[in-house]
Parts: sequence; C-alpha cells; structure tokens
Amino acid sequence: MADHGKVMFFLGAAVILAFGWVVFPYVIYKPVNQPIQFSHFTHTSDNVGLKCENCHTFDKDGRFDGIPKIEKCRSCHLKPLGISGDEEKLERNYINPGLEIPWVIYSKQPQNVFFSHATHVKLAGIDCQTCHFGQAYTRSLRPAYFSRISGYSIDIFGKDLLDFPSTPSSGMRMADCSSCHHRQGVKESCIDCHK
Amino acid sequence: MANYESRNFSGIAEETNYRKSRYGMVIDVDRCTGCGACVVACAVENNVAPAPPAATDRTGITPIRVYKVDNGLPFPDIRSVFFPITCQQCEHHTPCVSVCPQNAVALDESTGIVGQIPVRCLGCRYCIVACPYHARYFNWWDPTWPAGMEKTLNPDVSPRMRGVVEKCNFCFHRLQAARSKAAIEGKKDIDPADYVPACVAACPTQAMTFGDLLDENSGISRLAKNANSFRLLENLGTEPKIYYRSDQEWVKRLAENDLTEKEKPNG
Amino acid sequence: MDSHLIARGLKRAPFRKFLMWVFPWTFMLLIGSYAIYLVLSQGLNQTNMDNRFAFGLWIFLDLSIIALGAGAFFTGFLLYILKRHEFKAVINSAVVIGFICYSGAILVLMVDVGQPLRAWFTFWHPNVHSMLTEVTFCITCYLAVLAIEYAPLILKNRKLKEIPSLLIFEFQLHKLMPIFAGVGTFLSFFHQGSLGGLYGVLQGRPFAYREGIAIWPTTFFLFIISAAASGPSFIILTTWLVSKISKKPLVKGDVFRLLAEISGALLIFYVLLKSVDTINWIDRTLPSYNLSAMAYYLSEPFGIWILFAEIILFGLIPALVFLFGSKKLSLGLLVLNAMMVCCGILLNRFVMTIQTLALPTLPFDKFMLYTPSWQEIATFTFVIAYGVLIYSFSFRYLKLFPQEMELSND
Amino acid sequence: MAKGITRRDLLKLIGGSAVGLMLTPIPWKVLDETAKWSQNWSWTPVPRNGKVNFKHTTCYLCPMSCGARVRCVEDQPVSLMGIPNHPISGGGLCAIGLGGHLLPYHPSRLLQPHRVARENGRIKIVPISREESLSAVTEAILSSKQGSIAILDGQPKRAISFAYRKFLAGLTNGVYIVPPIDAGVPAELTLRVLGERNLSIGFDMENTRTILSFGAPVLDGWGTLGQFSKIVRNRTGNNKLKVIQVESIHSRTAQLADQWVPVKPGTEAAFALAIANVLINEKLCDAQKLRTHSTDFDNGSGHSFLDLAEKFSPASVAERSGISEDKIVGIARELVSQPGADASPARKKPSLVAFGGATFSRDEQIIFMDLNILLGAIGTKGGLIPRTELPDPIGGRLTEETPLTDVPDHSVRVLILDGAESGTLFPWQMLEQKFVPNSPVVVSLSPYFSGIALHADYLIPSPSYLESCNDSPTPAGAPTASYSISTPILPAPKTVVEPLDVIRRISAATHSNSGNEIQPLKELFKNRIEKIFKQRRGFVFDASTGETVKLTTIYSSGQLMKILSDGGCWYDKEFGVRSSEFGVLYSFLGRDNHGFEKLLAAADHHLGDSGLVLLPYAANVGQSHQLMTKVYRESNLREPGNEASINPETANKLELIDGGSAVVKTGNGISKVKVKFDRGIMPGAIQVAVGPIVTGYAETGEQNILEVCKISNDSTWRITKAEIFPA
Repeated sequence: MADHGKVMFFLGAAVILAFGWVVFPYVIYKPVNQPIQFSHFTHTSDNVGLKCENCHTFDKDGRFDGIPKIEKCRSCHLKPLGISGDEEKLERNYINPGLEIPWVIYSKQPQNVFFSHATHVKLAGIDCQTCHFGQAYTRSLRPAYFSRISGYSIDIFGKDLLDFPSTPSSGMRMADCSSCHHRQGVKESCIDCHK
Repeated sequence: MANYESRNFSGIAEETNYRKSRYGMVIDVDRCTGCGACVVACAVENNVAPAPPAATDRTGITPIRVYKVDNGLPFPDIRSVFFPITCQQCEHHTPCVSVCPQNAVALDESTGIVGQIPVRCLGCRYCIVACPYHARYFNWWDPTWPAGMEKTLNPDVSPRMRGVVEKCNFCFHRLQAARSKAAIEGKKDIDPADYVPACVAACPTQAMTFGDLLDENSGISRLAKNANSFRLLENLGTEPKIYYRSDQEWVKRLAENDLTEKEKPNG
Repeated sequence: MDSHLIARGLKRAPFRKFLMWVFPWTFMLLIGSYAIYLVLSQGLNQTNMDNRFAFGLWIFLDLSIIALGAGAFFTGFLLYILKRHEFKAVINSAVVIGFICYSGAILVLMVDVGQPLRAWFTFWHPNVHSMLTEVTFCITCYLAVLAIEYAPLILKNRKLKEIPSLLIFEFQLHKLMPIFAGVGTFLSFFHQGSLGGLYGVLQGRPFAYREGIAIWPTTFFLFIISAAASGPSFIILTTWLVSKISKKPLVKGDVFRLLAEISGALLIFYVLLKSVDTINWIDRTLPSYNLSAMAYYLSEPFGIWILFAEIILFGLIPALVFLFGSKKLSLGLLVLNAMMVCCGILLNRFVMTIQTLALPTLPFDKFMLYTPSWQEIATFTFVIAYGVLIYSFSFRYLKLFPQEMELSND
Repeated sequence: MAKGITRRDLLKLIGGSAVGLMLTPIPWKVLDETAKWSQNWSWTPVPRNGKVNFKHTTCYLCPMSCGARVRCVEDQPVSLMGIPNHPISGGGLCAIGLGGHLLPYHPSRLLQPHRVARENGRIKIVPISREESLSAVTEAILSSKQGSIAILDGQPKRAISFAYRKFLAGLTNGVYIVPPIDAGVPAELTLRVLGERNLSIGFDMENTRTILSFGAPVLDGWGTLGQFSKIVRNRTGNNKLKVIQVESIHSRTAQLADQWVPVKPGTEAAFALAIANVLINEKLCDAQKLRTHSTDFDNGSGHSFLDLAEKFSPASVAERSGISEDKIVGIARELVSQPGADASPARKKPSLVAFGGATFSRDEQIIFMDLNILLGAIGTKGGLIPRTELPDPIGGRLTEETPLTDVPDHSVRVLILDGAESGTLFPWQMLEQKFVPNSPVVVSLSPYFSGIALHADYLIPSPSYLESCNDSPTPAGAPTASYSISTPILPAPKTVVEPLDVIRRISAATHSNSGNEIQPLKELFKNRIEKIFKQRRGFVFDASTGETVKLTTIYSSGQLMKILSDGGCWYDKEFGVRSSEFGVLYSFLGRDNHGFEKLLAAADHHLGDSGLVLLPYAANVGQSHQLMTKVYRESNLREPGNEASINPETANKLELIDGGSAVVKTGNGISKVKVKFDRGIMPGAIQVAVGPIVTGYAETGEQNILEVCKISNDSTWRITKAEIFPA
C-alpha cells in the first residue's frame, strides 16, 4: 500500500521533471524567421571582402547605425549580382519599392539598456567578433527566439534557462557585460548601461 | 567560451576608466524669472508623460521643480525668489542610496551623479521618504500620451513604467552621447560643451551654470566658491552638489535651515 | 455539524452561531480584496499617498501589527529558552497571533510596493546597508518559522491526527520547537530593530534621525524593547477578549499577572531609554544640525503634547501600574492597562511613520498632511478581518489554550 | 495493489509533482520572466530610434518670433531648443516654445473642418467635409447684405495678413481687425505721437538707464525673449539698467526689479503725473521745449499738460497712492540722474516709461506717453524708438488695419478668426458686442478648438505649428525691424486647410477676384525678401553657422531666402527716423493734445478705498498660452486661469480658505474661482490670473476670468470693483 503511494509520488516527480527540463525550454521561446536569407559570409569572404564597418557605420556624433538601411543595399544591388533567390526577393520586395527590410535583430537589447558601440569599438578597440561571435561568417540566418513572457531574445538571455551561475559569453546579459568589465578593470555604475 | 578568453583589447584607450569628475550646478536665484522653461525642457527631454487629470502638484512628475519662496514678511515688505529644485546629487552618504533595499540607485563613482534605475526599482518609496529635498518622484500612473504624441519621445531615455521612482540624473544620456562623440573622434575626455543638461541649456536667462566641480578652471568651480553661493540643508552633511547663489541676505539665510526662525520663509 | 473537527472535551458554539460570527468579517474581507484588486490592477494612484507622503496608513499598519505580534517571539523566548513553563498556557495563541500579524504585514507590503513582481529582487540583489533589506529578510524568514510553529497546532487537529505519518511529523516538529523558537527570537530581535532603524537612519529627516550605536541607530534598540514590552500586553488583551467573546475561562489569572509583570518591567526599561534618547536627540543631535526640537512641535495637531503622551501617559504610567499593581489590581484594570501599553506603542509607531513625513525639511517647506483613501482603509480592514477569521477558525478547531479544559471543568 | 487509484494516491501524485516542480527551471524561470515582463510592459510606449538630425525654424506661437532648433529622429521632431546667438531670441525659448513639437498631437487639435452645434449651452462639434465648410462660409458671406465681413488677425504684418487685407479690399464690406494693444503702445497712440509715417514704436531697453514700468512685465515677457533675458542676465553688473516696477502686486517683474513701488490700484496715472510734476517744478526736463510747445493753447480749454501736472503734487498723490512723497520725488530725480555729474550727451542714457497696455485705459496710456516725452525718451537711443515697417509683399489696394476697439458695435456679420496666437489677451465679450444682432457667423481657422475658437460656428483648421509655413515680422516692442520665416518640419494632414486657400475659395465664390490674384505664401515671402534685399541695410543671421553678416555681403535675394528659410533672421540696427525730428513731440503735451479734461478724469478716477478691487493679470505668452498645459500641477509656477490670489488677512476677513472655492462678483457677472493665499497681493485686492483653466492635458479650458472684468470701450480689460465670497 505504502510503496504504491511511493510509486505515485515518484511518478509525479518524474513527469514534472521531464516536462520542466525537456519540453518547457521549447514552449517558452517563440521562433521568428527573418524576412529574407542573408549571408554575411558571401559579403565578407575574399571575393567581396567587405569589412563590418563598411555596412555597420557610425554617425559623426558617435551613434551606431546598426543594421544598414535599404539605401545601403541598393548602392550595390541595383541590378542582380548573383543568382540566389533571396537576392531576387531583395530586389523585388524591398529595393524596387524602396521599403526597409523588417530585420529581426538577434541581439536586440530591451529599451532600458544603453550600449555605446563607439566607446567599445573605437575607444577600447574591441573586435566586433568578440561579442558578435561568428556573426560575420554566417551563411544563412537562423530564426531568432524570443521569450513568450518577457519578449527577450535568447541571444541576450543566454540559452541556459537558469542564468545562475552566470556563465559569461553564453549571451549578452548584464552578467556578461559586467564580468568583462571587471576583467578589464572598468569601474561601472548602474546608469552606465541603464537608461 | 573560446572567443571569450581570446578577447583582444588593442584599444587606443590605455586607461580603461574615465577621468574622475564631480558634476554640479550653480543656480543664480536672482536671475530666475520662473518662466518654467527648465521644467518643460526637462519633461520633454526625459519623456515625462503629461499629468493625468487626477494628478495634483504632489503626484505629478517634475524632475526639476520651481518653488516660489518668500521672506515671510507681510505686504509690502514681502520679497520672493524662485527656487528651481532638482536632485541635489548628494555626495556624502547619499540618503536615497543608503536606504534602497535592492541597489536601484547608486552614486556613480566617476561622475558623482546619483543614478536611479527604474527597472530595478520595486517602488517601495523608501528613498522618497529619505530624500530631504523631495526631489524624487513616484510614477503613480501608467505613463500615457495623447494619441500620436508618443512619436515625439526621446529615444535616448526610456519611459518609466507605473510603480517606480524616478529623479533627475543630470541628463546622463547626454554625457553618454558626448562620450560616444569623443570616442568617434578618438578622444577619451569629452568636450564640456557637449554635455549640458536640458534644463541648463533651456534657461533663457542663464541662471543655471553646469560643469565639473573638480575642474579648477571651469566657471562653476569658481562660482561655487563665491561668498554668495550656498547649498540647501548644508548642515545635514550630505554634501549636495547643487549650489544656489543670491545677493539678497534673506535668501542666503535659507542655507542655515533653522525652522524656529521668526521670519519663516514660505514655499 | 462540524463537531467531528472540534477537539475532544472542548465546548464550542453551535455551527450556525459560528457562521453568524464569521459572516461580517468575511464581508469585510471581500470589500478589502476588491480594494486590493483595484490597487494591484490600477496602480497606487488608488491611494492618497503622494510624492511628499510616500508612506501612509499601510506602513503604519505594518509597523504596528509587527510590534504587537512580538508577543509570539517573546513568549516563545520565555517558554523555550528561559524555560518559563507558565507560558505554555498562551504560547499557542501567541503563535497564531504572531502568524496573523506577520503574514498580514507581508500581504500589505506586497500591495504597498509599486512593482510586486520585482519584489524578490531584494533577495537577489540586496543592498546590505539598507534597513529595509534587513527587515525583508528577517520578516520572511520569521514568517516561515511561525508557519512551522503553527503547523503542529494544525496537525494536532482531531481529524488530521488520524493520519499516522502526520502525527509522527508533528512529534518530530515538536521536539525541534526550542530551536525554532531560538531562531525566531533572533530573527525577531533583528527585524523589530530594523523597523526602528528604518526611520532612525534617515539623516535627511532630522525629526526621525537618531545617532547610532555600532551600525544601528538608537531607534533600533528602542523598537526591540518596546515591541517586547507590548507583546505580552497584547496577549493579555487578546486572550481576555477571546474569553469574553467565547464566554469561557481560557487561562488562569496568575498567567495574566505574570505577563503583566514582565510587560511592566520591560516597559519601564523602555521608557527610561526612550527618555535618555529623546534628551540626547534634543541636546546633541539636533543642535549639530543647527535645528531646535521645538520647531517640530510648533505645527498643530502635532504639538508637544504628543511627546508627553508617548512617554508619560502611555509609557511611564502603565509601566508603573503593571510593576506595582500586577499582583493586587483586578484583572479588568490590568486589561485596561494592557490596552494603554498597546496604545503607547501604536502612538510611537504613528509618530515615527506619519509625523516624520508631515514635518517639513526644506526651510521653505510647508507642513503636510494626508488622508487615506477608502482603498487604503479597506485594505487595512482586510488585514483585521483576515486576522479575526484565522484566529476564529484556529480557536474553534485547534487547541489554543491547554488550560481551557480544566478551567471549564471546575 | 488490487484496488485502483485512491484519493490518497492522487494526493501523493500531486505531492510528488510539487516537489519535482521545485527541481525544474519552471518556477524560477517564470519568476524571472514575469519580472522582466514588468520591466517591458507592452502598454508603456517605446520611443522610435533612428538617425538624429537637426533642422531650424522660427517659432510663431506668439509674436516674439524666437529661433528654434529642432532635433529630429529621422523626420520626427523630438525636441526644440533655442538657436545660440539668435539676434531676436538670444538663444532662448520659452516654456510653450519648448513644448511646441507636442502641439500637432494636442488633444484639442482639429484634423478636419467641423460645424459647432450648440444646444442648451452644450457645445458639440460635428465633422464636415472641407467643401461643406467652405461653402457654408461663402453662403454666410453672400447672404450678408448688411453688416461687414471681418477677419481678426492675431499677428498683423505677416505675409498672410497682407493677403487678408487684399482679399477684404476686394469686398464691399470687408474689415481687417487687429488686436487692440501693441506691446503697451496702442497703435493709434503711436500714430498720434509719430504722425502719419509708416512707423511703429519699439523699446530700446538695452541702452536704457532706468525703466519706470507701470505693471509691464519688462523682466519676464516684454518685447523679445532675447531683450528681457539679456537684461535679467546682466542684473549683476555695475553699469546695469535699473528697473522700477510700479504695480499693486508682487509680480514676477516686481520680484526681479531693483525697486518695487506698490501703488494702490488705479492710482498709477496720478503717480505718473506726480513724477511729471516733480520733473517740471525741479526743472529736470527740457523746460525750453516745454514752454515753446505746450504753453500756448488755442483749443479754448485753457488747460495744458503743465497745469494738469500741477494738479498732482507729490504730497497730494502720496496719500491716494500710498507711496510717500519723498519716495515719489526720489524716483523722479532717479529717472533723470546720470552716472557722473559731467555726463556728456554722448554717454547720456535716457530713462523710459513702459506700461502693461492691457490694464490701462487709453487716457492713462497717453499720460504715460506724456511722461516719456517729458523724459526725452522718445526717438532717442535707449528710449522709445520708431522702427521702419517691413515692406508690403503684395502691393495693390489693401484694407486699413482697424484696432478691435475701433470697430463699431453691432456691425460685424461674418467674423473669420485667424489661427495665430495674439500676444495680448482680450475677452470674448469685446468681440461679441461687435456682432450684428441676428445670426452672425464666426469662423475659426485655428488648428485647435480652444480659446476664442470655442465661440466659432465653423472650424476650418489650418496646419499647426511645425506643419505650416509662416513668416515672423518685427516682434512688438522690439527696438528694430526684423524678419524671419517659419519653415514646416512635418507634413500637414491632407484634411486641414491653408488659410490662403480659404480666402481664395471665398473670393472665387463671391466673384471678388481680389483673392485669386494673391500669389502663394512662398511667393509673398520671396517678394518681401527681395524688397528687404534691395534696401541694402541691416544684418543677416545664419542659423546653420550661427554667424551674423552684413546684408550687403549677401550676393542674391535667393541666397537670403535660403538662409531665412533655414531658421535664419534678417534684422535692422538703425532707427526709422533721426531723433532730431522729435522736438515737435513736445507739442503733443500742448497744442496737439486735446481734452486734458479726459486725462484729468483718468488720473483722478480711483476706485475708492471701500470694497475689493479685481486685478486681472496675464503673464507672458509662455505663461498664459491656451495649450500650455505641460507644466500644469506638476509645478507651482503657474497661476491657472481660474485661480484668485488674495492676501491672507483680507481673505480671513472674508472667511475664505486657502485652496477653497469662491465666487467673484463684478458688475459684469460672476465667476467661480479657486482661492489662493498670497501675501504678495495688496490687501483689499483680488488678483485673477488670465490663462487656461486647469484641467488635464486633455482639455484646455476657456479663459473666462476676463469676462467678469470691466470692459471699457477704449481698452481691453480693466481693474474693477469686485466682491468675493466662499462658494
């Protein structure tokens, strides 16, 4: 009788554990596909040989422009340069009508976060790849994952569900920023990164 | 993981930190006409939502607020001045910082600016109770703008949600912008002209002077030492970094906050 | 009807009568919960608090009930640590009251903060210098302790006893009680103190500010002692009320007298310290700020009388009455005096919370007042109703007063 | 095992899963996520980010025409600020100007024409099509056989103003109405002082030694922002300008002034004459000129300014005004004294008299002007100087400007209210009494349904600030002529109507083709700028560089146009006429000035010591703007329109409570007010702030307080006797 109860007890535990560790991570994130497939690799590899700063530019007042506007694409893609379907899509849907591409940004920080690319890239001379690891050589764009509750991108948050203990560089969380700051001996205060 | 270890910092900045500064303000109350430009400029710059109809002068949000203060004498001996009151950026055991249970407010070591982080705040309002200058404001309502007006919000400042405390932070985002500008030009130190809070920039009579108190040859450090400059509640020992100046004796007497004084000034 | 739940040998009112008693309180509870719903959904604009009066009725409520709830830890301390077995008679009731007060306080706090969903940040990113952090940690922990102390009472319920495993669990718990009592006492000492510290550290509010001993302002210690002093009095008061309402003798008179004696002893000690502290505040603290105490008692209604009432009328007098009268005086008078003690504590907490905020700090400030909105009051009554209901059910179905049976037999 | 699942088993199952749950990420993750959710509530707006750029324009929300630097994210203005070293605004911007970019989204903004329905006192606005609205207006005009067609222009002398005048000239019964007061100098008063020249008067305050101000806000809203801010800025200097404020309340300017003279309400004119009396008797004025011009009288009255002034000895005025005799004498001497006894004429700085136009009757204003003449302040550097007017961009026959006060009663049939914010406030009653008795039609071209527009029958909204192009002529009171243009930053909604199109459409329908000849505004600006360019005088400020150059260095009017349309500004530095021509002015104190009896009456009139006096008080536009609700409540700077300030001792006598509500009663009616105790108000006086009534941001109230003020036919609103009791 009693062990029958025990069985039930552990059954319940097992079921919930399985759900929590296996199913839950998939339930909580919502995948969002990119409007068109873009290959960083094609643009950065030797035959085109673009550098990051060729497209991801700065204003003279130090603002980072982020993902380039369609103008930038047009400047090269006025007429097809390749044969990929996505390039054709680019021409048809965006360049010709002159619409902006509704990119989904993987590393989209929430509104309350301030980050200056200028100080990190120009002043500290940090290589883009240091934080956007491997981005420059991706051949296609995987879907972005956003939390269904908070709307945070998984690339910010880190993939591990419990961000404790915080493992650096698994994402772009506060912990990741500050652990690097500490390593570099950067004195930081809350308002340095929160607006 | 791998790339994390292999981070290379071949930056032009040999020193990782910014030069220590202590930003402060000197407000000449003899020059304040009470026009309200600073209040509006601040509200616009910092995305302060318009007060809902139910709001009172004690539930609205005015990171800078102008008090009319008089010498307490009857007509016609009455004399009055306007006192723009904003966060006084206390340097020494800052009342609000010491009481916050979850570090939602901190004194920035490098600039001396007291920064409030609304997203960390749980809205217990202990800091409001602790602040002797009433320079902290609670978001009693959800911030709402008339239809379409949200288009005019300043992208450099994030609107606060209901239920958190906010305050003046000397338009810190303007310092950030100035730093980015300097960085692009390969400089570390900002050009002082690039960093002026919205209220100071807006004052038509230039009653407010802003700058680095540590910088010996800045106008403000000279003004702050002026004999006619004083600070409010100076003897509470919190070392505020906002100075007021006036040539009028009765105004200067406000520095020594003896409440039993016969001529009790009125707000 | 529910007789199978009522402990053997205890006589309780018929179920219908009980229902009639419960009904109005439930009604209050419902109104309160609506008010709470409003505040949580609409935000704190539902209250009359504002940027000048950022703390209001609710904080006063928290401080008060936690002070009165101190009976729990202090009786526990006397019983389990000092082995004063006379207090077995009231310990259960004290625990229930403590549980009610603390859970009530935390409930109100959750309504009071603007962002309840982020309240747990205090545990994750604590500011160790903040008295409020200390309070939050201690109160939550102590509530857990109280829950554990409360558990055996429930498990002793006639119906639950039938489950053997629970009975064993209860027995084990009971053996651990002294440890919990010890932990509880320790925690209580801290948060009662921290609650005082909450205001004592406010350098920006010279009226509340007190210089410190070690890292704690004097109010830290004053709050501990005053709470300890009022706890027993509140137990006297409640026990007496319950026996009046239930028309049953619950504890022997000597227990009352003993409680009274202890309360008195602590109170006189408190009054002494409070006076010394006040004088120090007037002669040293304020002058160092170039302020004079009188300034704070100029603005009505908070005249100098409030200081007198706090220290003499509701402090010294009841203390003396207890000290010299606990043996001779009639029970009624003792209860009345206990009430005085409780009023004294409430007044002290009121001065700390409300008067501190009402008084100006800037030289050109005005004296401010605020009147709570109905939502605030309804939430207040919610807690009271909640307390009464918990207690009523505990009293009906659990064995709160061991002496009740023998007393009702003879 | 035989029997199946019991209730206890189920409990065990639940218990087990409960324990298990704690060991999964679920509770902790959800806790964390909900916290983050609370930091990013979907209903808290997120500002749009984008490329930041700056544009320049000129603010036309009041006639002060300040330069505005517009910070845009992509194409959306997100904030406004002054343009550093702008010649007119001096780099400043007022409270309303700083919030100007919010106005296109103001809740009382109209995005399409409306018809206003009034049934039993309730106002309801019904959206109608552009065509309906315009035809309705033309209907009204065509049907108006008797009665005139009038346009009220809040800011005269703009290009559009000339368009209006041209259009009205085409009609048989067109009247062009301008606000009664021009920065303290009534238009026709200027005429009488300066003769029939195309000139207006400006205050050269920067070069003044002492300003004797009768209730004029010379330190917080007078002339131009640049002008008065500069004076305040230089308050702490040795050779600074001195301000003596004569006012019954401790106003902002009184607070900042070097000397505050709290006269009894209504005795200002007498006080001025007492000063004149001292100047004359102590020979402190040009006795020679005075004798030659103002002693021979052929107007039979046998009176002169001299014996007018004679009647007001300091002694006699002292007790009626409450200012001691020697104080009066002191001030008089102060006005003419010079730094250093041997002040050479070159270094000689005059003193001038300014007066808050709105609250004084015309006769009182003449007395003040007389004092200016006596002080030799007119036509001299540092005094009241005549300015050249800007060229007419349109040519041809134009309707004359008629000050509102000169419009005959019961004459207006159709009134078109131009949207421009007037620098001066006047009560609706003033307009109302001008209408023909039977069914007049009022059309508002204002982009907002607020202020006097609330009285309109048809609302044909024009584009709002930052959406429409406009030009800013010389600000009232500015010392010299200036011109700048306001270029649109935002596209105007398709559904709003340009005022020019309105008059075009009407003139087409009424076959008075005058309207159709009018070129588009841009062309009018061009004409004007060409004419200015041809004059080859003055200076040009370039907003993009922040530099000022001589106009002569500009090579083409096209270049000038370009600079001006980018927030630039042209301004003159020379006076309209040489001061030598102003000797004749003294005759104004004698021969040319008839009816000293009237002046005598004006100066003699006082409201007696019994009873209360109602003092309407309007601060500068930034303070009393219809749409200026941003700082309401959030700051105790601003007196909301329905607030009555009163001295505590008076209030206590009347059993009024601070913050309580009360009713003000005058001969003209009653008004409900909120009582505010203020020791800066003279005992026995009630100060009512003129401005929008405090409501939320959503509604702006109508300034009804003026309605209860005495409306005399020669001025806008006047101090008047009043009662107040608790409501």
